[in-house]
Amino acid sequence: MLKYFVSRMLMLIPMILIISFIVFIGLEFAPADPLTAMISPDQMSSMTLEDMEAMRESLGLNAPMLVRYGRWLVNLLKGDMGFSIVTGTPITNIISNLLPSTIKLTFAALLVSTFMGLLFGILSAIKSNSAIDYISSVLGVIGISMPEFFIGILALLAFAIRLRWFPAQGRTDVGLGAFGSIKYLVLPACSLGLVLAAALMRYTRNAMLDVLNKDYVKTARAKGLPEWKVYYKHAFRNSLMPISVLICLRLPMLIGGSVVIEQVFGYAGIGSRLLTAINAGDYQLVLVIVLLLSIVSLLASVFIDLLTALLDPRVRLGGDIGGAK
Amino acid sequence: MNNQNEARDVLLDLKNIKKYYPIQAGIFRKTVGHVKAVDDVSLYVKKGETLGLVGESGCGKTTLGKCIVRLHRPTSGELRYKFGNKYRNLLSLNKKESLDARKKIQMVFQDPYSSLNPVKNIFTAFDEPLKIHGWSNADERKDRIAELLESVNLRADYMYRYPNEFSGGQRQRICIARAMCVNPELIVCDEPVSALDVSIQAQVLNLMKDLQKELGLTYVFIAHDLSVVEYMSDRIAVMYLGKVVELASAKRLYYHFEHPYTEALLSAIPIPKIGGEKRQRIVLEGDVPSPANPPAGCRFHTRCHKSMDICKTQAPTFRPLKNDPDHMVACHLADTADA
Amino acid sequence: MNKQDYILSIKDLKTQFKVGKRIVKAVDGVTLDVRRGKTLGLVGESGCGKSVTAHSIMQLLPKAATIVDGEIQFRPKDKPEFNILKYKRTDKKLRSMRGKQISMIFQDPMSSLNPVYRVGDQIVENIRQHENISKKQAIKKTVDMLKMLSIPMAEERIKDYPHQFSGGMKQRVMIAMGLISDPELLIADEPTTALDVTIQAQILDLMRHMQDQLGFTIIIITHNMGIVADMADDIAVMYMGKIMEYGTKEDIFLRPSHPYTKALLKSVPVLGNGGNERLEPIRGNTPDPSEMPEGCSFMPRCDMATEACNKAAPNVDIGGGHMVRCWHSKGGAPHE
Amino acid sequence: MATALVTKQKRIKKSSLAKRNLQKLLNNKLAVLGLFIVVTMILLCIAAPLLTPYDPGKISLFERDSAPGGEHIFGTDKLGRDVFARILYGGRISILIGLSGALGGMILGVVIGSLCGFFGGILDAIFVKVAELVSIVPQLLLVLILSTIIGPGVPNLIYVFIFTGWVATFRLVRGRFFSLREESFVEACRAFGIGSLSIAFKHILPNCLGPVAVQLTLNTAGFILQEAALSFLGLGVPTGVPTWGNIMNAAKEIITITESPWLWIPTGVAIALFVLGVNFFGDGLRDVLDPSQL
Repeated sequence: MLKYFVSRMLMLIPMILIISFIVFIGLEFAPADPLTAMISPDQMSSMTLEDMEAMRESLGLNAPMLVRYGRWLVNLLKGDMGFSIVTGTPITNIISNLLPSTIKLTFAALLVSTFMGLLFGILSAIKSNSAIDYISSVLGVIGISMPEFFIGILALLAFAIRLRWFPAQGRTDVGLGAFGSIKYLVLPACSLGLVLAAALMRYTRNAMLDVLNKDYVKTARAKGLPEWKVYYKHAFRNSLMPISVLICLRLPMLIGGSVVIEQVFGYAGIGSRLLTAINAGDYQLVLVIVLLLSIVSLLASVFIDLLTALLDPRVRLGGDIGGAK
Repeated sequence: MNNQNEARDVLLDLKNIKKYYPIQAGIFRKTVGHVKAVDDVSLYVKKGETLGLVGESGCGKTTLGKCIVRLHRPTSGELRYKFGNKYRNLLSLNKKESLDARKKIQMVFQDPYSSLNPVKNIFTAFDEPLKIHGWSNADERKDRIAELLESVNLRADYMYRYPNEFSGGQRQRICIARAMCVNPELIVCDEPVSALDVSIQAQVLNLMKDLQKELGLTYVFIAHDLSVVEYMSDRIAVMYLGKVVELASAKRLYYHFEHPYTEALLSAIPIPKIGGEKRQRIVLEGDVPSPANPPAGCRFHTRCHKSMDICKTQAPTFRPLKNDPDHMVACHLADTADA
Repeated sequence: MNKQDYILSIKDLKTQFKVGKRIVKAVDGVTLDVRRGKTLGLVGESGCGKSVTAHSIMQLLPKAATIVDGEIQFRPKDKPEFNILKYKRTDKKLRSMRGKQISMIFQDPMSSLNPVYRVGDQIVENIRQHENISKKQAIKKTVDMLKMLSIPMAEERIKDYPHQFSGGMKQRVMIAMGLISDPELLIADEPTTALDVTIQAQILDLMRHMQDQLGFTIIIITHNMGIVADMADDIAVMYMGKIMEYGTKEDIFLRPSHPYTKALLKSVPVLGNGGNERLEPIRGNTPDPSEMPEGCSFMPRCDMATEACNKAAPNVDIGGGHMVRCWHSKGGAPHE
Repeated sequence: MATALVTKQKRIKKSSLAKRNLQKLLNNKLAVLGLFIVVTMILLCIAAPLLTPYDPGKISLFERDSAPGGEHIFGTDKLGRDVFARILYGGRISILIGLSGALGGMILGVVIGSLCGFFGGILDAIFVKVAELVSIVPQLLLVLILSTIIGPGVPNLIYVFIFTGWVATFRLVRGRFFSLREESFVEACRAFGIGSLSIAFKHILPNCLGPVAVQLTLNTAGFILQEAALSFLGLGVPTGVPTWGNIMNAAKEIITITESPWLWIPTGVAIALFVLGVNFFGDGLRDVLDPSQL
């Protein structure tokens, strides 16, 4: 298992490097002066054109691309992400303020969707071809067919504006306890999670039906186990593995969706900041956010992958999956 | 050797065929060992005979069969085949010769369900090989296909049907007809009836026997079921863990087996008869060892009921018996010519 | 014979499958008695309904299947007999019977064990489902059973996962699981089909050995006439959902009376005959089970078929419980 | 002989695989419903000039923000443009983007996937890594950077979708190839000496097309949703071009959400309905092509 873990982690490094390189190239093509992104605006205002040229030289901005990439990467690792060319604030500050909110949002959405997806997926598999199955199947297709933001707007209109159960806009951590901020989280997380929940439900149903046809489920019944134990202990546990593959696959979409949902609800996260940055042409900030969100999605996928590997002794104990023949 | 081949009318001569698969591990796919699927097998097949290859799963019989058809390339060894009256190594042919050799050696596969492309009708399945092998006239091809289908007792107009419209037995007959469409001399039959129901097996086996007689075909017949192999074959080679351990005529093998593995195999097969002489049952212990890590010495010694000390260290060579040079055994106990 | 001599009596069992809009009569009126302490071989080709019959006894059928008619009387020792089909498949009564009084092992040992649990735990689960004993005792019982089935290093191996076992070893584990609660009836559904011949011999030997020691009844389901000749005391030959012939091993092999049984015996090569005798195949194909012929289901392939065969054949006792379902066996001897 | 040939010809028609699958598809109620929705909506969009007299881009300041009813079925937007006309004309572009993005991605994925799946080796290893990379970066973000770099516009968005959308098809085709190339019918082809490319494209590939078609529907649905999301954010197609996403863009403000629901609800429903149709059809297709179902 340790070997698997280590090799999985080692594989992350080249991935992150390549993503960061692509992002760096994007930065190269961005129509903005890199200098403005590297110097604090206070310092900049007191500089002459000659000073700036000298600065450029001393900062190595005229160096070959690969060298600059290396330097940029080292700076990133040190936590120095440069400055926003529009607002002039250090990007590190922006990130550390906003990234946690977004992670909180996506995590909540993941929880919501996993819970709902698994629950209804399992129910409709167990009661296949019943009314529950039929209704949830139809709702599932409708769910994956709705644009996230449309669900979001509808939810906003219904629960925040008409019913006033939740705040309509904005979110702030200041002065709010844990429960205070949950209020702002419920609608965005549910809207974001709904699409994934629908996809997950459809998938869980199929995975469960698949497992329920397996011989070992028959063995479990032949032992005289009660049905709930057959479902819970023998079927569900095995269907988790394919389900987690789907979650890993869909996770990037969830993170991408958070950008849209934050916009709908005016939720102050990194996603809505990303949009402002794009509209303002704040390329340095845009690319750093993209890089970070990609890394978050990468890490989360690996985490889920490892978690399921733990469930499967064939992976956990190493050796080939085929096992002893 | 060549004279001997001529004398025996040998069609195909396998010399020291080895097929090793590398085992790769780690991120860099380093080769950490080899699965010795076929390990130094020498056999010959006479024209017009059926050579049976029998053994349990993983003994390398299918791999050997696929090496003969050149679906796998042996790691080392020679495959000498008689073209006209000249022997050529099948592994060193140029492109044109190779295509020509493909016409001579064909194969029938185990699973009739996966042997036919589900999205192509039978006509297409036959048409392309015919085209490649020089049947340029479309009408002639169609007549040929009709003729082939009729030769395996199927209606000619079945050629426009798709595989899923046929039962397993019919499919296997189609596969046999397909293998014959290029007029091969040698057909390697890899477990052709093991996927079929018992009542259908006999249809296919008899059909194969009839075709052999009619067309003078040579078969290499691979199966795990010794009774089927015995029914079909003139000579039988018993394989264990990549090696041939015994080779004898089908008639002789049942009563005059020499190798303890053959003995165990024979005694393990349930016979659908009651009464008669009581057979002595030998139940082998344990499982077949992994071909990636075969035991030293004689590969069978870990399960052999007659194992001796020498078996653990020294691998017996595959030699003819003293009193019957056509009967070959790889066992220290056998009374072989040079022992 | 006394009713108590039969551990199981199946009467006119009918099990159907729904495939799309079609109804497939997989088991179409099976009547069968199983002698206590003996081995019954249920033999037939694929799709003949032998497996469905076995699964009907345990009520372990897939959802698409329904038992539409019939009666399965089970007579456990020292307990009142009961009709299995009276209970729903999830009924507590049936659950306490499964794995305790009747056990079942399946065709493919590779997929019959749950890959994510330790082998030992899967057997312990069976014990603790039916007996109120501590985990420690259950483990000890498991180890003892595995030792009886000559699994080397049983104490260590119960901690292994199924993928660490070979096929033959897995089937031993399945047998251990089946026998751990000391059942009265063991149903083995093609227990050796997925295994090599030498391993098959081990497993069959083991089953015989355990039966001698523990005295349970076996129903062995197979397509291999050799295995029934080897294992069974009584044999039932099935074709297209019906039992064509039923009798003792001697009845079936020495005095086969149904054309299907006879044809089946002539169509398999027998070791030692050296290809001298030409096999006599049964002509045609097994018909599609959803398009069963009217009358005798074997008629389209039968050499003896006459006008009479257009009507369903009667089940005739031709002497000493040797039952034959054929128009031509009336009065004991088939007339040409 | 002539009559025999005629009967043979008949058989070709009778047992053609495609025809039988079509028959099965037509028996699947949801698939037919899906197809009906999709075809109807496409026809409506194509026939837009016949259905509405209004020009989707024509600004009419006298009729700003008027509620549905009267001359404008779905009302007008803030610039007085007819919403119904905008939905119809917008559908043309949204569907075009979704379909052509998915088709392009499919072709790219099929070609790369079959080459990798059949030949394996280094080529395969490289593309697997590339695919992993493309799929791990949130697709929306990828589209975001790419459209930031190459700029907005309908063709650019299609390119971006092709570039990001080939991965699923690639994986699918590659996986099918890996399992199919071990099948006996492929070995039989090799035993006859049939060339590799012919085996790959003539024998194996046709067996992958079913799942590929299902994937095509999934991708079409996905891209239409993505276009809508991007344009909703104001980053997809330039705001002047009517697309479903651009129409929804107005609903970013709470005042629009509450006061002018006709601006966004019909459009949202149109998107959902079309995607639903595509998904129903795709589900039906999957059932029909599922070999486990007789």
